[in-house]
Amino acid sequence: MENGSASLETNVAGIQMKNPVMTASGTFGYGNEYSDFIDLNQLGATVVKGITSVPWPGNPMERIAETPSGMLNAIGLQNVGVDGFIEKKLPYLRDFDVPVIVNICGERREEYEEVTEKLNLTNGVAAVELNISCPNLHCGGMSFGVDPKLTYQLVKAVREKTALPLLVKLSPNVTDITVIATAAADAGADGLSVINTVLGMAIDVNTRQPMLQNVTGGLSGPAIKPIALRMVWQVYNAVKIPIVGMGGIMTSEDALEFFIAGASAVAVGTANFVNPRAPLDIIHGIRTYLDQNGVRSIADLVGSLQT
Amino acid sequence: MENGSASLETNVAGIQMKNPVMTASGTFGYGNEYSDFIDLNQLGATVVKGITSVPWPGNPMERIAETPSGMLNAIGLQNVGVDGFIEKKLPYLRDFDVPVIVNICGERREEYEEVTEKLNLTNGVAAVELNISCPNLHCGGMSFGVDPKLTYQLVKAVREKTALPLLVKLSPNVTDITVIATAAADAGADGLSVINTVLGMAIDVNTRQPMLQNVTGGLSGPAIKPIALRMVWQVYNAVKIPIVGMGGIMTSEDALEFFIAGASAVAVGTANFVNPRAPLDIIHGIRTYLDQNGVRSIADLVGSLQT
Amino acid sequence: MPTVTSERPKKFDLVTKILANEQAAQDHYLLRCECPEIAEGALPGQFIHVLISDASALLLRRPFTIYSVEGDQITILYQRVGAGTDTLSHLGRGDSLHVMGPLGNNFSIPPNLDSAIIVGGGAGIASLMLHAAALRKLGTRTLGLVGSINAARLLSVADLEAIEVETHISTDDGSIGHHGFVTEILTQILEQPQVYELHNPVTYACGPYGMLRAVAKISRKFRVPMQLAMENRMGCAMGVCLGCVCKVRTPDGGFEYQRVCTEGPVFDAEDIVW
Amino acid sequence: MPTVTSERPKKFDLVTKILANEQAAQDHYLLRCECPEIAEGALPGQFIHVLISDASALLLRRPFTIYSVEGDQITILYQRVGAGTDTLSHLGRGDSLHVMGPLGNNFSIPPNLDSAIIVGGGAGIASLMLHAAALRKLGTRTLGLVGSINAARLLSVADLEAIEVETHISTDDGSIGHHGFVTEILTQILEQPQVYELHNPVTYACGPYGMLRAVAKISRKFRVPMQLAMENRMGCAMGVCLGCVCKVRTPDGGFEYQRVCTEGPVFDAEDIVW
Ligand SMILES: Cc1cc2nc3c(=O)[nH]c(=O)nc-3n(C[C@H](O)[C@H](O)[C@H](O)COP(=O)(O)OP(=O)(O)OC[C@H]3O[C@@H](n4cnc5c(N)ncnc54)[C@H](O)[C@@H]3O)c2cc1C
Ligand SMILES: Cc1cc2nc3c(=O)[nH]c(=O)nc-3n(C[C@H](O)[C@H](O)[C@H](O)COP(=O)(O)OP(=O)(O)OC[C@H]3O[C@@H](n4cnc5c(N)ncnc54)[C@H](O)[C@@H]3O)c2cc1C
Ligand SMILES: Cc1cc2nc3c(=O)[nH]c(=O)nc-3n(C[C@H](O)[C@H](O)[C@H](O)COP(=O)(O)O)c2cc1C
Ligand SMILES: Cc1cc2nc3c(=O)[nH]c(=O)nc-3n(C[C@H](O)[C@H](O)[C@H](O)COP(=O)(O)O)c2cc1C
Ligand code: FES
Ligand code: FES
Repeated sequence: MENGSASLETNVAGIQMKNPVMTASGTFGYGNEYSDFIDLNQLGATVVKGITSVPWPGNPMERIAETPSGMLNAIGLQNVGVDGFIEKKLPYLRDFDVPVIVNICGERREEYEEVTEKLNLTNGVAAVELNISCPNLHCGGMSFGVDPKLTYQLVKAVREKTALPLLVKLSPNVTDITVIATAAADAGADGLSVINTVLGMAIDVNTRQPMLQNVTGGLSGPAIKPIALRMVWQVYNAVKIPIVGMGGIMTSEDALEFFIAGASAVAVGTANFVNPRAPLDIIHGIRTYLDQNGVRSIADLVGSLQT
Repeated sequence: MENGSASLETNVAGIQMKNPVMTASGTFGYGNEYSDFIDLNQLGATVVKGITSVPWPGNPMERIAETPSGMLNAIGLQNVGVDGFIEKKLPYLRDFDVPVIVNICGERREEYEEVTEKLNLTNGVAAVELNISCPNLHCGGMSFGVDPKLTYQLVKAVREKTALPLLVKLSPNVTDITVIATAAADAGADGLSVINTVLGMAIDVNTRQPMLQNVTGGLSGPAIKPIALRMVWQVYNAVKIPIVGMGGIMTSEDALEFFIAGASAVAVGTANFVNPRAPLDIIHGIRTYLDQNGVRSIADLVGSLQT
Repeated sequence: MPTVTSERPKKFDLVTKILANEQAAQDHYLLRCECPEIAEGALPGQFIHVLISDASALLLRRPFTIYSVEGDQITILYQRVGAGTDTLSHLGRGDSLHVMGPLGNNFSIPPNLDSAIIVGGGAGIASLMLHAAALRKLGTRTLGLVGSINAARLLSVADLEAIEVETHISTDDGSIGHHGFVTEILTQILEQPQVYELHNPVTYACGPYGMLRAVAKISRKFRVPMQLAMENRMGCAMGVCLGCVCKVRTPDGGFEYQRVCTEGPVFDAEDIVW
Repeated sequence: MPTVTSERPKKFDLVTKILANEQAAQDHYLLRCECPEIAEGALPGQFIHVLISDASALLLRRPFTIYSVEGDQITILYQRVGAGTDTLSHLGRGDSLHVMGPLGNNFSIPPNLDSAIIVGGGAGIASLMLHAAALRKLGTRTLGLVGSINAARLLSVADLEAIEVETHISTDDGSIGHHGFVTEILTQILEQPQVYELHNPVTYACGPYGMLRAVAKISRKFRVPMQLAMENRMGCAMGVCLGCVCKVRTPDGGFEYQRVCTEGPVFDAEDIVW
């Protein structure tokens, strides 16, 4: 903590953090990639790329496309699998003083359970983030996150397997996100990550082919910020557990909007691709804002929207 | 039709048009506002601002806010009511050789029916666009459009009241737009307008107040184009009736993406605010593309996505 | 007092080149460009709608009042407040600009008006300059009350004095002129109009919402007619989006939302519901 | 053939100023800027990731290979193909640019290499120039096959000849050099390597996907080792988004998706699954 300045320390869903700024899953690798640019110890937490029970090859290319103030991705959860993660990726991260949150995904409930149990037995995992909202899987993924009953069952099953703090990552591709949020909270989630990407599409008019080989993909970046903020505010008014807000956060002003709407922490995603120092710039900007506005702790800002 | 060039003429849902480019409801007033800039006769059709049974005052200000590549609005359907429309607005439009599509909205089914019946008795209405997707009404509006049963009932009721071509305008704020699209088609809609605005929000971090007095509003503009395109493609694969595609169309390339995804016509909305000649520029660009690519009519392009 | 004229000049949508874009005070700039079509018809209080950059994350145009007209050229005076005006301030001679205008209604001058007070808060003075010139051309005695945060941001005093408007300066920090608000000067003047050689003056004002409300209250108290220019957030500026409305009293005792871009930006202060 | 070096220079994320940005051929530009940190370590085939404008609708950075290094300065050679490169082409001396690099792996030179052929299609030649210079520095006989749409878009011939690379030109319309594709010239050369004084040459290629596939097929047919630089669409360019992958054979006979930004951009042609 800097001398005389507001406290950014916070505990969200049982995750103790120096500050409320994380890096979002799938946008910051496994921590080592950005080591030339950023000191991991300065982050509030880091959420790693989605992990599954076995390694996944991912989707064929093209996997990404740019859209106005946004980008589409259909990576298809390429990852080394939970064993590969524990063996090859986690040791690097364990050397830092930063909570590691492991984003997990699967096609069936059993897979989620299996991955969770392996993480239980591992040192250096601060929390599990249950990805029930990946738009790029044909079965599993988002299909859980758009159905309150399936959400409840899955969260409950994983909850019973672990004492680790459990975040559930919600899909924005739903009619009423508060229904899903409530189901996840009722099933024992410690916190909610809001939001994953919005399902979108782009076409190359010259070839008349989709820009993504998978046809559709997940929209992220500033374009979705208004949608993400609205959902954070809706969820904040519907459930009592804390929210990690994300979706289009590029600057500290963006992050502050999320706190005011009701997020207890934020995650920075696509912004990392544009500015690898974005999370640090955002932490700095939040501190300045709190100081300038006489706000003593970040908690005082959470949900402070004047309506 | 220009000499030797592709035909842009089209009939969509029973609306005969010189070209497949409309102006979207709420973004082009009642035709006269842009008369210094644009010759109405060159448009494929014009859709007027949402009309209700009685005049509505609309929401208090602030009603709009800019977001990255987008804007939020919470106008609250300020309008002169159906009688005022017929008396004061329609006569101007009737003097042009352009189909006038009347966007109608209400809080209860009876209101939709009442407005429809009045339009039946009026000269100069080419079609009705049923707005079941306005995100800025507390009851009615979007609440119809997110429920397939309510959609079916409302569309059926209005269908029974009128022989005018009937478009139903869908909300993107749903888990599965094909379910609503199918309900509307089954109830007798002649075509579907896809999409209305996406529910969003923005906050002024200095005042900690929402940027819109209504707190949330509808997101439009390029930011939502990937979402709109994805929904057009989904609906195209789910129902047989034609689609009017819209959401973030600024250029002819944008419009072409919608045709390729499955739209039979497109509507230009927010772009009008930035460039009042946008609809004409888009018509011109479509013609050039068809000519250059040896496409003989716009129908040959509809749904031509190579997956 | 007659309401604003209804004869409006034709609107144009042009691409023009910037001739000059220079700092006028701290955070404030004067931008000049050639727009014969707009220059020809523009009335005092009318504005242009400017597309600051193509293909950019800034989707909407930005409205600015026409500050002055010289031959074929128009000038705007703008404050750098956000991303749009910041980008604008970095453009220079030769850069192109999409400009739509002239838009909106205009200030009006009652027949045989003897004297007038213009009250500009911050960049609000930009909306009043062309009108001040029109008043002075008719020989109307005109007082200019110019308020700003501090001396470094003070605007337009020389321009006003050049057309013989008697200026009264106030700053929030007292770094120049009266230490306090323009409203205090206005009260002082209206308490003793004869001292300032004012006979049945009309007040014209533009500035932040809070200032306008205060000025309207003062004018009302002294039964001085007042016209004000509103600066609401705008979408289309053409009357179609209904995004820019303000609450206006209707004859039946109710109210309606009127479009600042079309029914305004100039309103009779009496009609505004604050 | 040894695989690419694994010792990579440290990466930097800098804001620099453009020193020059001049047209090199129709739709192609050479942009020079001062980046001592990047210039110091850059290896042939490595690239920079460029943020073309802040606060803009163009969200992502754009990758460009380092074309040349002179002292503290680096130059890129880019083709105007879309919104990003169009915006870039309008920037000028003194404009600032965010640059990240040097990124990716690099071309490698087998010990005692006698001769080499570089094959550049369109702007693909940009990825090969620094490597051509490295080859020539070792005294390696180097042929440069340069393909373009037409004479007006022909790139880099003078730069290649200046370092004594023997250039062979082909254009799609025959407006200069061979009328046809670079692949035809390559076939002709590899059919009679002795005529061209080539002994166990290695091919290095960069260009459109279809060209690379064709060149790989020819090299394979003539059992000539080949390294190629891929130019997939990129997000992060730092190995985290997994957006830029290409399909690469694994020793077990299967395949995996490898990151062009991290495992590449240079791959052994044998490893690519087309
Ligand atoms: C009819 C009219 C005439 C005006 N004339 C002048 C003038 O002559 N000189 C001058 O300096 N300013 C004038 N303004 C205000 C000016 O339009 C805004 O300051 C400008 O649009 C802000 O753009 P921005 O991108 O820099 O700020 P943003 O980052 O968009 O916002 C910064 C602040 O400006 C406000 N604002 C944003 N967009 C608009 C908008 N479209 N309209 C109004 N306010 C907005 C926001 O609410 C916010 O408080 C006028 C406004 C209107 C409606
Ligand atoms: C490692 C690497 C090195 C490259 N080096 C050079 C070089 O030295 N000179 C050069 O002219 N070009 C080079 N390219 C290609 C260059 O990055 C693209 O042409 C550029 O990004 C297009 O941007 P745009 O906004 O103008 O085009 P867009 O409007 O974005 O797209 C136009 C076309 O460019 C392709 N494209 C768009 N974004 C990217 C991207 N991020 N990466 C690759 N292709 C893209 C699109 O698929 C489309 O076909 C390189 C690409 C890579 C991956
Ligand atoms: C390339 C990419 C890969 C992603 N991978 C994952 C993932 O594996 N698991 C997950 O839960 N979210 C994933 N996300 C979603 C982000 O974590 C985040 O929720 C989303 O991008 C919105 O935030 P942003 O707009 O700041 O990027 C991914 C996003 C991107 C852009
Ligand atoms: C200011 C504004 C007002 C609108 N009013 C209506 C309306 O009255 N009825 C309706 O069905 N849609 C309305 N819309 C939605 C548009 O018709 C269109 O569906 C949406 O804006 C997406 O298209 P765009 O991104 O091109 O603007 C409105 C949109 C805007 C921006
Ligand atoms: S700005 Fe659109 S109606 Fe005034
Ligand atoms: S561009 Fe992100 S992994 Fe290569």
